[in-house]
Amino acid sequence: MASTIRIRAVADGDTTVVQALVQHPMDSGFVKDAQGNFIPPHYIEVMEFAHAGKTVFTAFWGPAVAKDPYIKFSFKGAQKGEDLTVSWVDNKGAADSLVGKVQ
Amino acid sequence: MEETSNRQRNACWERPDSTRRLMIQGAISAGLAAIGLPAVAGSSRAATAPDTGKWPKDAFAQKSEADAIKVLYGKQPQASDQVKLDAPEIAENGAVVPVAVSTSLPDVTSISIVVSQNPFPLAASYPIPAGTAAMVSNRLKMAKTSNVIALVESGGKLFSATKEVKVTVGGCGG
Amino acid sequence: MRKLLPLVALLFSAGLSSPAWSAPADDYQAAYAKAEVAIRQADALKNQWTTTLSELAAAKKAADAGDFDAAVAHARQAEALANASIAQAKEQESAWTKAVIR
Amino acid sequence: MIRAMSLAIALSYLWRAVAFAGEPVNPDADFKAFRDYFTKRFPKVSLNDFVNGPYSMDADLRKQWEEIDAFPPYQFAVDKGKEMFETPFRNGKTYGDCFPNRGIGIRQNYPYFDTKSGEVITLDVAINQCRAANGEQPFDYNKDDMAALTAYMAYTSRGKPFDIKIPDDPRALAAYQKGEQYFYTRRGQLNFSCASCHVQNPGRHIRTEVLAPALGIMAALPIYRSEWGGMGTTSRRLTSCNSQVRAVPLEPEDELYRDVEYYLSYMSNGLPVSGPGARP
Repeated sequence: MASTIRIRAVADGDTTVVQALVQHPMDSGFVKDAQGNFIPPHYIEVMEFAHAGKTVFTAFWGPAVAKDPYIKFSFKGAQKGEDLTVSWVDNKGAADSLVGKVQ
Repeated sequence: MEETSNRQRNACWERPDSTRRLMIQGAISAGLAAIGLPAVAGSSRAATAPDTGKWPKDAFAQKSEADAIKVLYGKQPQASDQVKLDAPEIAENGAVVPVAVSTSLPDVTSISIVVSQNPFPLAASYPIPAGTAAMVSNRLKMAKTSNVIALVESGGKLFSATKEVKVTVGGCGG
Repeated sequence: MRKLLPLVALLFSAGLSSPAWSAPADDYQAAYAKAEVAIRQADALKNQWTTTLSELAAAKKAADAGDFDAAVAHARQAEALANASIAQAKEQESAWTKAVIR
Repeated sequence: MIRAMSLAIALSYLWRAVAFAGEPVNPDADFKAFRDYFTKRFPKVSLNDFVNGPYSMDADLRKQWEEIDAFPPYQFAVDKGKEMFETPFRNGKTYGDCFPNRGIGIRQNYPYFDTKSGEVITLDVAINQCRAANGEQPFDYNKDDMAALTAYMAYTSRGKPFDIKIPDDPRALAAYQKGEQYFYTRRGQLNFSCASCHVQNPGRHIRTEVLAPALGIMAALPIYRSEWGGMGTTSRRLTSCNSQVRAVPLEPEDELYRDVEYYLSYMSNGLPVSGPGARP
């Protein structure tokens, strides 16, 4: 199954600009379905980015983060071709991860 | 409508691109390399899932802006023009509101975003490790017109910037 | 005498449309049937309104609950809306050309 | 009573046919008038930018769009569409075997008028025809599978100018005019036509949303709408517009929907494909 994570890491000198998009409903628990019942909260709580064994970025998310969440940040110390590991876990314990390459 | 962005937009399309390889290089904003499918190595699921222990459960559960900030940081924020909060005047849609926070303050350790009128005001929180830039861009959900507050912890003190974002439903009657 | 005429006409028409002695359920059936005829014609003209169908549904719901007064009112409203959509379709068959960018 | 009613309906059709006979159908003149109307009304918007709909009309919305479009939520639909496009049917064939140029970079030629069947064929209908020809179940015109596939096919055609043809065939002219009529006909309890919003009020707000100009309005389909939190095909867009003005939508890919898409796409000839699009 294709990964739920899309990542784009572009090295620009010593700084790597990272963008990620995750396929996830991010249900807030306040929305009703067609039958009028509340769709239970279902959202990513923690998303982590690691490079060379070190966590370079952590996102703590709640129900107010948009569906198919997007994040952009930048960090120093990565070179083109190196790995960047992304992983997330949601409030139901589901998880996914992906190893991307810095371009 | 400033002319430059049209040029940039049109340049991307009018580019005489003989072979439209699937991995289209014509990224819409000039800075990005590939827009098409990610040049991603195989995805290995071995990496362990992140530890949810650090997730600030109580802060996310708070129902008021003041409580969320108190529980998360334990101190009051001080407005600062060095905290830059980029959010729209009128959100095109409350379900997807692009919000970006950046700052020139020194040794930043955390950035968070609070939407005061949301049922749970704390929307997102980002611990910033050394070597990571004090800048984050994300897309949030807003229940209704509300103040969006960017919080930056720098040198142990808490700074903030606030902007009102208008949110209403769109479209015709129905 | 002339003043009396409109009064008599009013009494006469009221008497005809819902004769006191017929059972409310029959009134509802009659009103519902009339609404359905108009709705079929609106469908034929491909110009049905969503509110027409919701009124018809409300009529049926009220009738099922035994509230025939409400059911008749909803059925009549459905018929009125259907007729309005028919008139709209007919009027637009020539009116649309006036809106075209020339 | 019933006989009188059906007589009335028959008369109305006859009367309608007479009304048409009087007006010569001239797509080229319509095209020129349509194009002049929008370029004169919005001189600062460059021609190719009309395909960006509301974002060609409002700077603040455009900024939000450019941020979202840099890494768009429809990325998943395009990826899924590519995977589906390349997955062979049970009989081993793929979509590439049904379409010219193996189905890559052809969205700008749709819809076209099929002189054999005498009907307008849209990309969505052509996909289901291809599936049927290869013994597969057709896709639901409103659901994600069709949206993902058309998103990928639009994606491979980005930037290519629309090239819709009206063959020298009276049935094609009739389809074109029925599309034009649909576009300008007021419907629903709110008594609006497509033109009420997209010709008379583009650039104006309808609550938070800014109305898109009719010129190039088909170019961005299929669209990912934040409001839907998902991809929307042409059918989903047309049927939702209908219900918003309280008109009961027709069947997806109904002949009239295909005709109005034919009319509007012809009006966009020369403008670049911008699908799949992200919209509020």
